[in-house]
Amino acid sequence: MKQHPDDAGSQGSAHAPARPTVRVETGRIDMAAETARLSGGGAVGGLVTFSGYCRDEGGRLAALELEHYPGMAEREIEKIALEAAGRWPLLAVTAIHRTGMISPGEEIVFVACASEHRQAAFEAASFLMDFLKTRAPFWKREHLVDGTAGGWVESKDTDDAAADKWHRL
Amino acid sequence: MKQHPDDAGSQGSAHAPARPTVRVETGRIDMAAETARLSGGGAVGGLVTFSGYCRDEGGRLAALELEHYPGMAEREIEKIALEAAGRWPLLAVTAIHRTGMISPGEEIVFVACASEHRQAAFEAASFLMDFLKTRAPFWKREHLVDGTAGGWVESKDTDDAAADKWHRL
Amino acid sequence: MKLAYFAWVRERIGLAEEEVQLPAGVETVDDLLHWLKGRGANYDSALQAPEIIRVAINQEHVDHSEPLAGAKEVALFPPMTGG
Amino acid sequence: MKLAYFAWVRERIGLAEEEVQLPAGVETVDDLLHWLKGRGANYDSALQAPEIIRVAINQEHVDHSEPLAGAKEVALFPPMTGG
Repeated sequence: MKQHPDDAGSQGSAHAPARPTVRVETGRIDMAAETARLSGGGAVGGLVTFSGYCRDEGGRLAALELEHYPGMAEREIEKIALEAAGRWPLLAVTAIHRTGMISPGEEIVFVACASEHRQAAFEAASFLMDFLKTRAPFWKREHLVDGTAGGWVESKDTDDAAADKWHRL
Repeated sequence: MKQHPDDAGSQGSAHAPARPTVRVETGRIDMAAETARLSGGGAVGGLVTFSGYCRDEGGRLAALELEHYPGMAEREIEKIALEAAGRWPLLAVTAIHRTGMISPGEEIVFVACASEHRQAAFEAASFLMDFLKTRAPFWKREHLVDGTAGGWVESKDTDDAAADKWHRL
Repeated sequence: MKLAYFAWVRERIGLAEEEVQLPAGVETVDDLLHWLKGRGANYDSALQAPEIIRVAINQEHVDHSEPLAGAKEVALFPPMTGG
Repeated sequence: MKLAYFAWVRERIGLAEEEVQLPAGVETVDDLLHWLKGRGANYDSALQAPEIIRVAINQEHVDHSEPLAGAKEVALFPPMTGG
């Protein structure tokens, strides 16, 4: 059976869903520019952003290398963003994921949801991250400060649980 | 009986609470600078920001005027931020509120929570906004495009309900 | 004791702050609100529904049952609408 | 049919992609995983625990029970760890 983000269910709101901005890219994400673009106009009341960063794991990590499935990665993120725009009354939604080598302290992923009221923006941004973590085809591998390529990061049950909770809402 | 944000309860985590950055000011908020300051270092895994904007209310509104209780406003926001830093393992927390005349499309409030993992950052930022709305002494009045001073914005039951839900967690 | 007023409470009373001497018998926030209400049409207009007025003593939120003992500054204001 | 491999599945097999002709009887994703597993030590190493391998047909996530009919590109990869 084909699996879709639609499995998460729809609250069937009547508004026209926001057209998502979705990108997969290697360069740094200009979060100020992305944020400014979303908050323009007088309709937006609240904007929630999430930025995920490369941690240094206590100084052990030199970099994370992000591999992705070109084509499918963009499509999966777009599907997740459209699902969010269908479930909540979003005025704008952006999701950008980096690939390649990323140093500690640098951003890996950026999502932003703008809405008239804050609750929708908070929930949609959290939903977007939970589904992006479990459905978008990206994989992290560690590069260690001692010069060795460390292992592939293992997926976390807590991420699956976080995504699953939206099915019950 | 004195009321404290502590009423919301504490989950008694053992970490040293993040020292909050709290400001009340009239000028624009440099969200890029605030965000950059919080994400520095290799410990932060996730950063959630909320920006609240002045809406134009369908073109009716020329500006919002924000009045506050100097001294108490800063102290209440600081208390709320400390409460959030006690309930969630935050690495950094910032809350900035503007006062004076604010045009549609401009930000009124900015909060940001940095944590090792995303869930804490999402919950703490949402908590911060819910309590800031109901406990920090700020009041909005409308200025209309026809040149008249409109009325004071009325408080919303939904804001009280949003703050109350944290007591039940 | 200093009284401070904000937003439409300030507008209706017509003052941002004032010093008052409390008469005997005014011991709680509730007593204060009802005493003020009787001081003139402007106070009556601001305090038409005393139960919705929020009060801070020395910049801390308090219930209307709070005693005024030790209060240097009592602030009266509508429900907050910031954020 | 084109097979594409990612992350440690790619590393263990030693290929990013390949074209294969399916033998008769290989009709579902599950059939494909078990057939591949028998093609050599590198495939066996990648597919030691076939149940944890995620599969996409034509860039859509599918369950292991999905038929392969109509598949132009089948991708095999570990659970995702992006975000």
